[in-house]
Amino acid sequence: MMNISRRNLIKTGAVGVLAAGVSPMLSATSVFAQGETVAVGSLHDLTGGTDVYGVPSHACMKMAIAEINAAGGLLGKQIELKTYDGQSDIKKFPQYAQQAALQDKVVMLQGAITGASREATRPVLRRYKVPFVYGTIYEGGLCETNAISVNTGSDQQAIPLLDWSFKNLGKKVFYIGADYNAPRNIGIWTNHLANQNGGTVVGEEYYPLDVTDFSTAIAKIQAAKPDYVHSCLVGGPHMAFYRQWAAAGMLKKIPIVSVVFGGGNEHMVLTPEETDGIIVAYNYFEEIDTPANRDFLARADKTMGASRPYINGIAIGGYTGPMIWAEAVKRAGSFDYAALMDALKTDIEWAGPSGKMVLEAKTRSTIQDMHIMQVENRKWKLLETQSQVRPFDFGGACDLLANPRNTEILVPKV
Amino acid sequence: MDQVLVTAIAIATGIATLVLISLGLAVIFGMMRIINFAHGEFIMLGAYATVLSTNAGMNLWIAMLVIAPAFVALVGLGCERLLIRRYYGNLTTTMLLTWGLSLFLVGSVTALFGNTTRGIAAPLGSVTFGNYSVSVYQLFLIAFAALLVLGAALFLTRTRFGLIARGTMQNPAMASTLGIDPGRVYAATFAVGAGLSGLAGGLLAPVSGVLPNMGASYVAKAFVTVIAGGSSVLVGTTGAAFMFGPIEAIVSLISTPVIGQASLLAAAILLLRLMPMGLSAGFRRST
Amino acid sequence: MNYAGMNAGSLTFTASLVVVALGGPSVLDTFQVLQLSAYSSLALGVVGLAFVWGILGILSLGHAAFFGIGAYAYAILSIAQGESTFAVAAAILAPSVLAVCLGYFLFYGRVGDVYLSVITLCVSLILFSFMNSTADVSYTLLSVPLGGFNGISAVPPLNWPGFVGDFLTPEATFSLCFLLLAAVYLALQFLRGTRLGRIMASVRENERRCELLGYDPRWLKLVGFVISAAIAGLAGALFTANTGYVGPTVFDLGQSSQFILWAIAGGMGTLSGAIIASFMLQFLASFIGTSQLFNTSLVFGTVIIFFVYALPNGIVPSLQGLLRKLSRLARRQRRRPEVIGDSIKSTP
Amino acid sequence: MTLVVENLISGYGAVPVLHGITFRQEPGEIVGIVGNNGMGKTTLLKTLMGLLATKGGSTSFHGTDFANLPAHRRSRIGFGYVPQGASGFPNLSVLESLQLATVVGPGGRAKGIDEILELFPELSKYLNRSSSALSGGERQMLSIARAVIRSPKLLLLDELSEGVQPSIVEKLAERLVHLHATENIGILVVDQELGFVASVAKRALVIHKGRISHEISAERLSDLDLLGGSIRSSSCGSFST
Repeated sequence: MMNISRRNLIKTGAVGVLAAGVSPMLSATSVFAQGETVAVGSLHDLTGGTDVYGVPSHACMKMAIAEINAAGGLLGKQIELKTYDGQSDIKKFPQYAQQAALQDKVVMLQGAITGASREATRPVLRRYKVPFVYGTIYEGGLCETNAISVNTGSDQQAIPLLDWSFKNLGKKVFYIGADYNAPRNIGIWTNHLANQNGGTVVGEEYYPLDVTDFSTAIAKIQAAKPDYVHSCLVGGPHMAFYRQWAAAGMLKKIPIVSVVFGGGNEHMVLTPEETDGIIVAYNYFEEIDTPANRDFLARADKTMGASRPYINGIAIGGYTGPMIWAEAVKRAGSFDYAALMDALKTDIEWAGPSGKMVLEAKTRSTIQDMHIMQVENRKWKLLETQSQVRPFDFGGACDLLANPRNTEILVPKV
Repeated sequence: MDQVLVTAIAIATGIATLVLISLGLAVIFGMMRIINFAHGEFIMLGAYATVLSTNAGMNLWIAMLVIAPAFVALVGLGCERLLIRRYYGNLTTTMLLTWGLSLFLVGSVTALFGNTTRGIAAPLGSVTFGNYSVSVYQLFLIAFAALLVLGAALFLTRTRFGLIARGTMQNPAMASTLGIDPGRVYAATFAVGAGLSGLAGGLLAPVSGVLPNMGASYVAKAFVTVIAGGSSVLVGTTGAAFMFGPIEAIVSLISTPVIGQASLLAAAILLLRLMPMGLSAGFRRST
Repeated sequence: MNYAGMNAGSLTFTASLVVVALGGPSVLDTFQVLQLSAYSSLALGVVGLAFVWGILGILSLGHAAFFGIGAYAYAILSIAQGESTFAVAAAILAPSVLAVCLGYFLFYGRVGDVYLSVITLCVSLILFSFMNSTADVSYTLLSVPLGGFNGISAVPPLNWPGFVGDFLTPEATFSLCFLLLAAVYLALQFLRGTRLGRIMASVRENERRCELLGYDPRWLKLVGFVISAAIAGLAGALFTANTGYVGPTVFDLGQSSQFILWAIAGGMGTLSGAIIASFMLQFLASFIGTSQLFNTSLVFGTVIIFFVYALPNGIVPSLQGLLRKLSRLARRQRRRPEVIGDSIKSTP
Repeated sequence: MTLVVENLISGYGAVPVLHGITFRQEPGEIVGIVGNNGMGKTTLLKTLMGLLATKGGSTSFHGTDFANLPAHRRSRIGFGYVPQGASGFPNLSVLESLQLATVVGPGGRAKGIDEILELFPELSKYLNRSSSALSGGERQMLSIARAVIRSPKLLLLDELSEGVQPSIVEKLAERLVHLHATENIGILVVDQELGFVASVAKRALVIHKGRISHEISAERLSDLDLLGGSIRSSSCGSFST
């Protein structure tokens, strides 16, 4: 299968990776980057339960790489995209991350959308010094030099959305979420923002991800009589909530706001009768009416074909990730890991389809515009835009310039 | 008062859903002792058949009540003839086989239709009880599940095929000495079981997220219900549903849904400890 | 004494595992070493199941519960103590204790076959939903947050016993994993051949008769069940040490069915088959996931169905059958060289 | 309707039990099969009925080679089967059991439920009772009725007397003789109880280690039975356990 010289090369590279702390000159990436191409990894769930998030993100990432290559590549090199299908099986993530780092010598890896897959992948990439680009919306609090978050944390969505909702919809909120980390974090934000806005959380419920019967939930909400419902239900089974909610005639009575609705294309799967009026907050949606976005969509139509998936606030990270990383590589002037990390010590600005984005050096998270919008017949209608929303730094706790060794996920406290 | 009523409806919905998603599996397991790992995918196919034919202009009720079960029964028959038939009596091989089938079906549907399909809304609107409003379709599901159980009971006890099915299930070898071809009975039962799963999928299509992987969220619960129910298809499954549905709904209502789900599973464990051959065996012993 | 289990085949298999364990690191690259270490720890998990199912006839649909408890025990203790020896011991002990309680409940309650499977499945699903609901920071064990759905990451690898922070290299871990796999395989194969093992096999064949002969099948089943749980716990610890991560999905239906399907694919009643099948299917899933052929589930599902068609008895028994057929053919060829002509020379 | 069995080989899985059974049964004849436990009596009946696969040899009935027919086809050409221990359909009622026997028509004419109740009037009291609630003798009666309702041409009877009171056994024997006389049914009787075999059959074949070792007459069988002996005390003396 493998000839001796290549194996030796890889072994040298691997030893180099292990010794990278002592001698960065030998690191795997620098050995490989001398070739004609450099490899970049995409590790998304392309099959299984969470493929609805993985497939569009991967498609956007492919598009970004194709555009970089078409424009002459990066630092004169073509980029080769290595694809790994996580198969919605968390166990596969650390294994593929190892494969990407050690065997395929990627100089960057993007993906691992679900919190669990991210946590399984992150330490591996840290160990082998492969920059990890995280392209999805998530619970917030990622604070690690090696992790570049190009989408938004829940704070960046929840603060504008709930401030708006307490102002426009009423003071009583019922929070319903899937039972895992991100929705629980967003629950903390909901309580926090209710306090700040003089509102009350009249109920807080968490449902396991495979629940499909929401009749008790709906009864509980009806009993609590909130002014609006904040939903953080995630995934296919939970779409049942919106159906059962609308079937009970509640959609027209109590409004729903959400920071995750639409991320799994819920507004396409469900019918307008079941979704019209639901309010969300994202950094991107296809209906943004700017020349930059119209141009982006035209190119997307061309590269992905007519049957391309809807590009939502999660999938867009697949495109912005490689682009912002490419900006950083250009600044570094090299694919070398240490050079890139140095380059990231100052803010990096890039204008994308949704406007100006700034990758903040302190948090390695991204400042961007947030849009509050509403579903109307399977399309989004803009209600309000808040420009350049900063990532939350947890009262200064996340400062990677001062404390570059932090790897822990920070959790908001009420 | 209205709160009691709404709670009762929520509990009845829990029972009805359990009955609907378990019946097809129960028929196949009860008759042939096959643990059908592709059960969830049969439900998924039923939901897809409903959604796709409705989107193509078919009347929703026909799509749900006729097309979905008929289509999935055909698929089931095909699977039985091509795959399962050769491995009857071999629990392990059929498990492996139906697991492969399950992945194959998820993969094919994803490849054909992608992972986002435009769904259909629940018909019939809603009714209001005091402070609460409830979906009429939900009430329809409860009534339909009750009718389905009743119909199945009549079918099994009053028809020629029902008699053959019960006889073959109890003792296939003896049935064959009476001129009955167990192979054909198995094929027909497999098709009926698949058709019932398809019907469940069709009925759930307007109230759940119709996606290629949707089967996964039903399959564990259906397994637990069917096996805790024991060998008697109808009595066991319905009995188990009547026990587990309220437990989950009530515990979820007074504490959290996680504890509700855990208490369903704990109830199943306790039940099987007390009645080691399943619920229906316990019934039979006491009568 | 003639040990039925200890035939030439099983000794050869053990020897080849040892050869891989010792020779592997010098021919494989680091990635392959890491990948195979992870594969081998899952293979270890399936051996215990193949034993308790194939020999004793107990189908545990919740084998992942023991694997997962071992994995969590290792993760929590190795982080809390910064030392892995005690963590590994606890990872073996904790699932064994659960197995004793559960086994007593099941076997002494005379719970029937499939019903037993479902109870074990329920236990594992309860653990799954419980672990998923521990996202709140207040859920900590020995000051290690359980982490809910996101699980526990950055779990340290194995270290030399007693030397905190002196981690085993990936190569040493690899050798250790394969040696343990070989040792467990050999021990189970040995046990199978002993009097106790033969009585266990007869429990599977006919529990009633076994009881009439004066053996207590409940006790024998309990022993087998606890052994398999302990092995699964060790496997969980090694897997976590290899990948550095553990999350609630170790308890889900997918994980349990994976173990079961590997055991089936290997061939019921063969331990080596389960090991071989687990390696093959893990390679296959990983390969399909990077090759972008088509939809991964579609390809994997088709392969499994094909497997059942081509090798209905599982990998090892089918291969054995094939070998027998080939050797018979070769013998016939030798007897009639005039028919075969030159081709006989190419037969080894 | 002659049954011809030649060199029949059969068994469970890879373990052979019958090593080559050869015999012939004339139409309407009652033949007994006797032998010790484990000699293959039940295996022989199961193989003839098609519940166990024929591994070798030939079997024909009325000139039809049936070695490859499945059980339900054998039933349709006139085989009736009464299993050991009267195992049947414990959760069906007596009436349902009888109905089940006629849902698929036999080759010839099936009897009506009334007709069969005339032959077994005892059953009419229990028509709606679950068959698991019957006594051993009643269950045997149901088992025979279920086979007979299909008007078989050859009835295979497995250990009818096992666990049934002697007075009931006698009654069952009378019915069988009556059926044989009125309908000319051939019967192959396997039983441990030599007296019962002697009371219905004219001759008996002794099966030993999967082969027919010899034939004895009914009179000799009843002598053996009166002596309280088993066939082991047979003068042939070649038996061992």
